[in-house]
Amino acid sequence: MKKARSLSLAALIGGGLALLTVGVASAQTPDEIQASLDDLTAALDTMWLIVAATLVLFMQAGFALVEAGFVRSKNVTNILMKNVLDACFGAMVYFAVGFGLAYGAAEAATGFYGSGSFFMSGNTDYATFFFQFVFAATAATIVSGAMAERTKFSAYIVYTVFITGLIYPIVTHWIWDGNGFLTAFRDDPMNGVGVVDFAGSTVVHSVGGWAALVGAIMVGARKGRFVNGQVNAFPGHSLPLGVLGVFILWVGWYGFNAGSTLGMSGGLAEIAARVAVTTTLAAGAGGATAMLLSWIQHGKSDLSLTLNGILGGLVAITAGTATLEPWAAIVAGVVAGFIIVYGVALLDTLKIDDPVGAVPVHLLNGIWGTLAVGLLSSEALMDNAYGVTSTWGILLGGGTDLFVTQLVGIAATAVWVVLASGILFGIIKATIGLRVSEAEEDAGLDVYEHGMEAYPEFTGGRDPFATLSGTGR
Amino acid sequence: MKKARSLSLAALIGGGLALLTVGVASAQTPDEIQASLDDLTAALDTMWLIVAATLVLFMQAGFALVEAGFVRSKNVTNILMKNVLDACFGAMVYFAVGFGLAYGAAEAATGFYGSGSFFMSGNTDYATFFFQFVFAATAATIVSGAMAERTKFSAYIVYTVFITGLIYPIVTHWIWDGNGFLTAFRDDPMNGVGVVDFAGSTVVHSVGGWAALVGAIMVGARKGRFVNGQVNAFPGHSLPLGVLGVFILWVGWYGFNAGSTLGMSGGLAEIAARVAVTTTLAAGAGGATAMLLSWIQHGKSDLSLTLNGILGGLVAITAGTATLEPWAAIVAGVVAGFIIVYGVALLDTLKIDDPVGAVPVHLLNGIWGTLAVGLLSSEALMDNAYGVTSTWGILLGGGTDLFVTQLVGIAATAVWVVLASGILFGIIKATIGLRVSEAEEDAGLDVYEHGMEAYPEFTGGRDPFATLSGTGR
Amino acid sequence: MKKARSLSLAALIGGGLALLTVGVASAQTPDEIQASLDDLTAALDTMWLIVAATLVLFMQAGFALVEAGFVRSKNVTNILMKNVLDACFGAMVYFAVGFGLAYGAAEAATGFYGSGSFFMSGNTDYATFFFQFVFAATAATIVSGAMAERTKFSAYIVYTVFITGLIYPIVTHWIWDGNGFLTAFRDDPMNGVGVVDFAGSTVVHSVGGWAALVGAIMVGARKGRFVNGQVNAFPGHSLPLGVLGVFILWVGWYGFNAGSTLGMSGGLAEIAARVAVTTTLAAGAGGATAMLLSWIQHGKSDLSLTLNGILGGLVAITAGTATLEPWAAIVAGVVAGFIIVYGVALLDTLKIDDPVGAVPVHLLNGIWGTLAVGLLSSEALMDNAYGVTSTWGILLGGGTDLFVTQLVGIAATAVWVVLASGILFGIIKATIGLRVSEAEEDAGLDVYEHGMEAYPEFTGGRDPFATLSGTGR
Amino acid sequence: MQKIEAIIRPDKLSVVKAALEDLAHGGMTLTEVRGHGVQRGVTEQWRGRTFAVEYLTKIKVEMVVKDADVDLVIQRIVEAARTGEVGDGKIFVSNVARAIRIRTGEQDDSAL
Amino acid sequence: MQKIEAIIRPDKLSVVKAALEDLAHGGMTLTEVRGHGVQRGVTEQWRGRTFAVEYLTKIKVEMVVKDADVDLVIQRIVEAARTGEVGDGKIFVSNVARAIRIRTGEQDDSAL
Amino acid sequence: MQKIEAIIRPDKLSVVKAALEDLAHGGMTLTEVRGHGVQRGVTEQWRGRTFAVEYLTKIKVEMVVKDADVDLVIQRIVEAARTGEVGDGKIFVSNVARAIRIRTGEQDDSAL
Ligand SMILES: Nc1ncnc2c1ncn2[C@@H]1O[C@H](COP(=O)(O)OP(=O)(O)O)[C@@H](O)[C@H]1O
Ligand SMILES: Nc1ncnc2c1ncn2[C@@H]1O[C@H](COP(=O)(O)OP(=O)(O)O)[C@@H](O)[C@H]1O
Ligand SMILES: Nc1ncnc2c1ncn2[C@@H]1O[C@H](COP(=O)(O)OP(=O)(O)O)[C@@H](O)[C@H]1O
Repeated sequence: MKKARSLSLAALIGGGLALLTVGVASAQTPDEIQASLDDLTAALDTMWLIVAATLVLFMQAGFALVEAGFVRSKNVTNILMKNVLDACFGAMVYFAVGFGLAYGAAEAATGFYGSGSFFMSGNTDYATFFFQFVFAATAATIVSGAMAERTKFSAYIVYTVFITGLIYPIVTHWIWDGNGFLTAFRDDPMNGVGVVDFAGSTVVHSVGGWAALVGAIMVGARKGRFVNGQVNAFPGHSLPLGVLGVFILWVGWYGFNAGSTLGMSGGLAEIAARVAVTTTLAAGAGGATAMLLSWIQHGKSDLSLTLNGILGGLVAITAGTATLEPWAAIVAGVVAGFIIVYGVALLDTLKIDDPVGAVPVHLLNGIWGTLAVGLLSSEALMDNAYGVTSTWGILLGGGTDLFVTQLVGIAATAVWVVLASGILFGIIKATIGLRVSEAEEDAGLDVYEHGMEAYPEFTGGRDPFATLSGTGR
Repeated sequence: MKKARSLSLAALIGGGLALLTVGVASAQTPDEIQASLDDLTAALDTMWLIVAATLVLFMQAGFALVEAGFVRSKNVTNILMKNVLDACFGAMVYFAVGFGLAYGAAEAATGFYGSGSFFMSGNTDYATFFFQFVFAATAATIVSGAMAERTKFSAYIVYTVFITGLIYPIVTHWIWDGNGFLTAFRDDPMNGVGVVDFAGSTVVHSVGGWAALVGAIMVGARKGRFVNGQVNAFPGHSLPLGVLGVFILWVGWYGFNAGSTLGMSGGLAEIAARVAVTTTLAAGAGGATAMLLSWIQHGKSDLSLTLNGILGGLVAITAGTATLEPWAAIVAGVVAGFIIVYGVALLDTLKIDDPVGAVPVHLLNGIWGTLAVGLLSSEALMDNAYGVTSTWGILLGGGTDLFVTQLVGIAATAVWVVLASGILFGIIKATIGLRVSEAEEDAGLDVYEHGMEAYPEFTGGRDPFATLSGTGR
Repeated sequence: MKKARSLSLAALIGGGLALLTVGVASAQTPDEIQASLDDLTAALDTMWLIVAATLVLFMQAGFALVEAGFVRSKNVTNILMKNVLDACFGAMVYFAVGFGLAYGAAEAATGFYGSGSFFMSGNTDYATFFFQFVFAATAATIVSGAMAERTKFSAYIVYTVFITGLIYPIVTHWIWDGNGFLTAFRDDPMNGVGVVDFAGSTVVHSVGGWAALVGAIMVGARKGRFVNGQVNAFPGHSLPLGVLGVFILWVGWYGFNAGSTLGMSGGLAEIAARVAVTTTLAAGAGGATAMLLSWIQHGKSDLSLTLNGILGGLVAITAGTATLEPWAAIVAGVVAGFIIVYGVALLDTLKIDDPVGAVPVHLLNGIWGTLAVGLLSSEALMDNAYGVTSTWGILLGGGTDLFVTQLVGIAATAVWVVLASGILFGIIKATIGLRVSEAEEDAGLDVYEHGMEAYPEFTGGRDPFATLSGTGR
Repeated sequence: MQKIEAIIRPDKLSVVKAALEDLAHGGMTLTEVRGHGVQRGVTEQWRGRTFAVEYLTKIKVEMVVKDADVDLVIQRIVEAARTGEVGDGKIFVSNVARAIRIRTGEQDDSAL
Repeated sequence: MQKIEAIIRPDKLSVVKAALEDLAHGGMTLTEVRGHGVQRGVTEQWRGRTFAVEYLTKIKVEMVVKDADVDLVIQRIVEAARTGEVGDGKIFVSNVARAIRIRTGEQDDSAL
Repeated sequence: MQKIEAIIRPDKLSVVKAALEDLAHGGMTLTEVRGHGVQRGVTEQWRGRTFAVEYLTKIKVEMVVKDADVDLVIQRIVEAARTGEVGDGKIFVSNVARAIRIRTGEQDDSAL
């Protein structure tokens, strides 16, 4: 069999004329047919996981661009570096401990944390690991945006390792692992339903969002942002980067949401298609709403809020993407647009400085999206996606069980992440320090932390000084 | 069954060790086998639609970047906003009415417009909706480029809603819906063949292109572009954005063209693979030809024309991608390159100002691509893709039936889109106005329409004035 | 049957309500079931090839951005043009001759070069052609980076045609074609194993890397780079472009590596999933290592080296991605990080000027990756992926057969590419010339070769001179 | 010799240049500057918060001309650059002691 | 009239501007420049090789003021822009022969 | 004190700087400018249409030096910046009334 496979590989590569079907032996007996069917099913589902995970990984580029576009040019190298390393360190750390804490099924595992599968030992389900890792990388990447332009690089490295390796995996275990105490996938889920968070409004976005909020508060506002009761705007240096980033995130979100079916066979394809549609509608509604609101408020439509609105809509639909009807997805997106516009203003009022809007996008809409499941999930779709017929959206007459369970999920996550990240940032602050010096903040983190400007030429567009700037030592 | 599915979901997510095949029951009876086969087939085809549609949605980023790169920096926020909103509003509008006008199959439907499926009511084919929506978004997005740098933002919102919701869906119905009066998919297609437009040279690109032409004429040229019989060039502000945009479009085009098989099973995979190859060859030929022509003409190779050439080649192969042999795809691409170089010059002569080349790329090559089907389709491939054996490319001896039908398709589309968009732009002009004031055009639309510069820092690369520009009110 | 297919097409497109399964007839006899299974298998594998190839084509954008970001702004149009044309000319040339030389299976074919399938004549395996073409485009694109900022545009066109059409296909034939004298897919592979290069550390990256090295040496260093024993740094003009490029390459690499299973059925899905994981881990390890090393060396973490480190890790895992365990992938990546940091410095010492680091990334890590297979491949995975049980990684006790074979593969490739590209660049130098004039190098290639600046506005961000720069002739 | 420094609106540059074309002036040097005068800035916004951009982009045109040409050049610039709205800019004239053409070493008036 | 040219640190611009706000000065013109003085540059790196950036970004503030205002303006700028570290910058004062307001044609002191 | 303003080719900056290194000059300020003189621009193209870029990038080097140093500095700049082709640029010299070092408050020659 293995020889056959390698031969088929050879045939496929070597003979341009070879038909692609040679891999399948002439199966005729019922058992052989069944084996073929099983193989095709596994192949199809695995392919979907790989394709979806690749799309989600692409979101790293989206986050990098949005964050880079929304900060000032003197801090661009720094924010890019952080986004690049979220992926690099994330891969190591999640492989070593994160995945095991989330999904390890060894004896030691409880409803509160997983155990086993550290370093993938004894586990060969690589497709699942790959898919779960890209989600972990997403959660970690949310924090850097909220703490941009003033956080020490060494502090960043420490916190990103702990978020990917510890804080995020624990919540994943609770809500997505079959043993988790809050999961919908237990035999005896809480309130007969468990927390319904299809692709991670809470598990991914709120986790990142809570850590972002705690971090933004603990590191303090950027110098000059709140002065004498006045709020100063620090416009991002490049809108094209921001727009491209948002489009990449939107595209990647199909991997994030639709990919969370984890397969295509057994009717999952139908769910995946519906998920793609609700995702699209919520994104569009969020962007359109934020745009219109900004237009009404200031007489001019605000692209930066529109971009935040799209992301807000996407986060808001993430939990309920499989259980909300399309019309409900639009409702979720419209509310998300409002949350963005007023949430951004609220943070200013509270003097919390979040340069890229990570808190309104990921935390506030992560909470809203999780609640929206409890409010708007349809009876038929709760049955279709979760096999639950006892409760559905409160506003559609499905009773309070689902809604209350969602609240518990939100609260449990809040307590854990706020505590854990509060301690984490507190220790960092007390030891290596969380914030750069004033001089460094003035000059920009790029030169002090990395000795490297994002656009080293004089004008960004042409460099008469280039011959000079390169005088070697 | 639903319980089983949800359990399989739980197993997949929860147990890192669970095999991916658990979703399929041990089917042994012939009926069970058949059910498994049907499920796998549906899953495979749906997956292809979702993946392809995601690639096409990514083209929105491509359009945004090409258009942004090809305009002056003072109008970049504006053009980005338009591209972002094409997707946002497009999703709402196409969901509400567009899809129903295109594919609604209710009694009220005729060969001229569809009816039913508004708001997806009574229709659960979400994969098809998702795929069709991304095409609609593409058609709408073409117009903003041709009218860039001087069109009012409010006017834009109105026209984009009507193009996505009305003008485009009607043509889709004619040519792609099984009931359309021009379609190849009727039982009794026109001339025994119907209009052959595999992925939309006419349906998508010409529709966008005609509206772009009408819009560009009605809004008038940018100030200073045609002065005293002299044509002034307004170079785009960023070639890297333009190049990235073109690459993204090229990549997305595999979703656009190959995805238009709408499935992979039943031999469609073979067609999809050939489509990918003809798409590649036409793109390459278009780019290479435009580059060489520009080099011959001016002694220097022109990257902006090369980029237009690639897009022209892609548009030109879109109709015939499944029925042209690879060599014919190269011919289509070479001609597209000529059309770009001379088409761009022609518009200048006619004093029609199209900042990004939308008319040569989408309209002229959309027409050429549709005609190329009538000229160059091979006998074998017309049979293979459409089951038509009575007519094929005129130059290959396939008679005039196909060619004449293509002409009818082009003409019908021209009449409808020119009339409808002429009326639309006329009403806008007479009411809210189509064009910004001269002062606004001078200063750039970004500041006046959005109060937001794309690169707010002084040099685009470093901002010594940053502390000032953020003085809040 | 063809009619049926076209009808199914019509049904799919036309009827929004049509189920996606209609394409499959009600197969009940064993033969019909077998036919359905074969069709599904072919469809699944073809789909994987198309999706993977599309991801690899996207890498063209990644290369374009990395190279553009790493050069000075005065040469950006030129480097973008080259990357665009690699894809355009590459498609033509590989279609005409390259594919035939690589995989042509006509009588005239030997172990040293293929023959037949020129212009795809007599070959309808379009999926394979598409997949192989995108690899060819990758190999060609590596060279332009190493020779950036001083190479004549006409010289570039000549060499890129020969690399895609001749130099690269020959090595592909040797190692990947079933007839190649070094291939693992022969019946009697060298040392019972043949060269194990799963996705092309040698076939693609070393080939591009050797040509890049020869080209960089023959064209000479950029003016001012090495002066009086001093090495001057020429910082790239835009790190955001570089970072985005690297993320795009990373994403595309899943097509490159996982796609090299060439299918999903018959157990290949399992390999593809593992490949995705080893690819991720090596990329992360390469980036993290290069970052830490640069931090240790200069006290500041260097983003440009981190980016090179990620790419180095990806190249290093390319050969062994299917036969290295995850831990070994991390080892490969860590070593790759060291190779990048010290390789970049080594080139400076040798006064070889490689603006983007193509030689350390593609050549040195291509060699390392190929050797890593011989050192670290596990017994089980050599069997699983290649059906070879006689030899595996030397460090794991698998004997010397594999390692020696890898050395032979590296050496044969080195000899051929260095000779062939040496002659090629020599002839170009003697005829049309390889290098631009000093005046052109000073002013930048953009204005002299293309008459087009990448950022024509004064500041890159706002253009007070725009009204002037457009005075037509 | 006198140096004439005119700070004008960016979109008036082409008009000013055309107005000076027929004069036998030797050259000019342009700089992008940001100015602040009677004219106040525009209001922009960022994520829902408006702010004033207090410095507006202007072009500084510098020309060193013979004493005899000063009045004519000033007159031409004023005519070409005027719109009558605030923000039209200013012209400053100062004395230049020496001028040297690097290429030839020519000095003073003949260097212009 | 005198032209005051102050070369200052970019991050001192807002302070300098605030310090001059209450003076009845007519306007100012800003240019981004790169400077080199006692202060030496920073060290940057690119792909493992460090290099000195010898010119640092500074802002040149130009104000043409009445002779009577010169001392006060200079004093205010010096106070506002000083940190005491190298790189604080310099102020140069030179004579301006004429000033014209383009919008109105007003001349000299009344044009400022 | 005199202000020496040299408008030179961008690629001559490093040579000019090297030529002045050993002089005890206190500093210099650089500005990117666009110039227009005897030298005409280059031809560029955009989507098939050629156009003249009439202003070329130049660097303006400003140095305020003691009266005694003026001739030497000029001579060094001329030698370093000359290629003999049109476009080499010009040097203008004008009088400076006062100089102040912000950091210390030193005045005039000792402030340079
Ligand atoms: N006293 C001054 N010193 C230096 N520059 C000035 C001065 N007054 C005005 N300017 C420059 O001239 C520009 C136009 O000034 P403004 O007062 O707006 O013109 P107007 O008087 O025509 O309305 C300002 O933006 C500034 O750059
Ligand atoms: N003689 C000079 N001519 C022109 N510009 C000068 C001169 N001396 C200093 N500068 C400018 O002033 C800036 C600050 O000078 P520096 O000597 O670093 O200040 P400080 O004396 O306060 O340390 C320099 O960067 C340069 O732009
Ligand atoms: N009269 C002038 N006033 C101000 N700047 C000038 C003047 N003449 C020349 N320049 C500047 O000097 C630069 C070089 O002038 P150009 O006449 O081309 O030099 P050359 O005489 O060496 O050929 C111009 O680009 C312009 O910036």
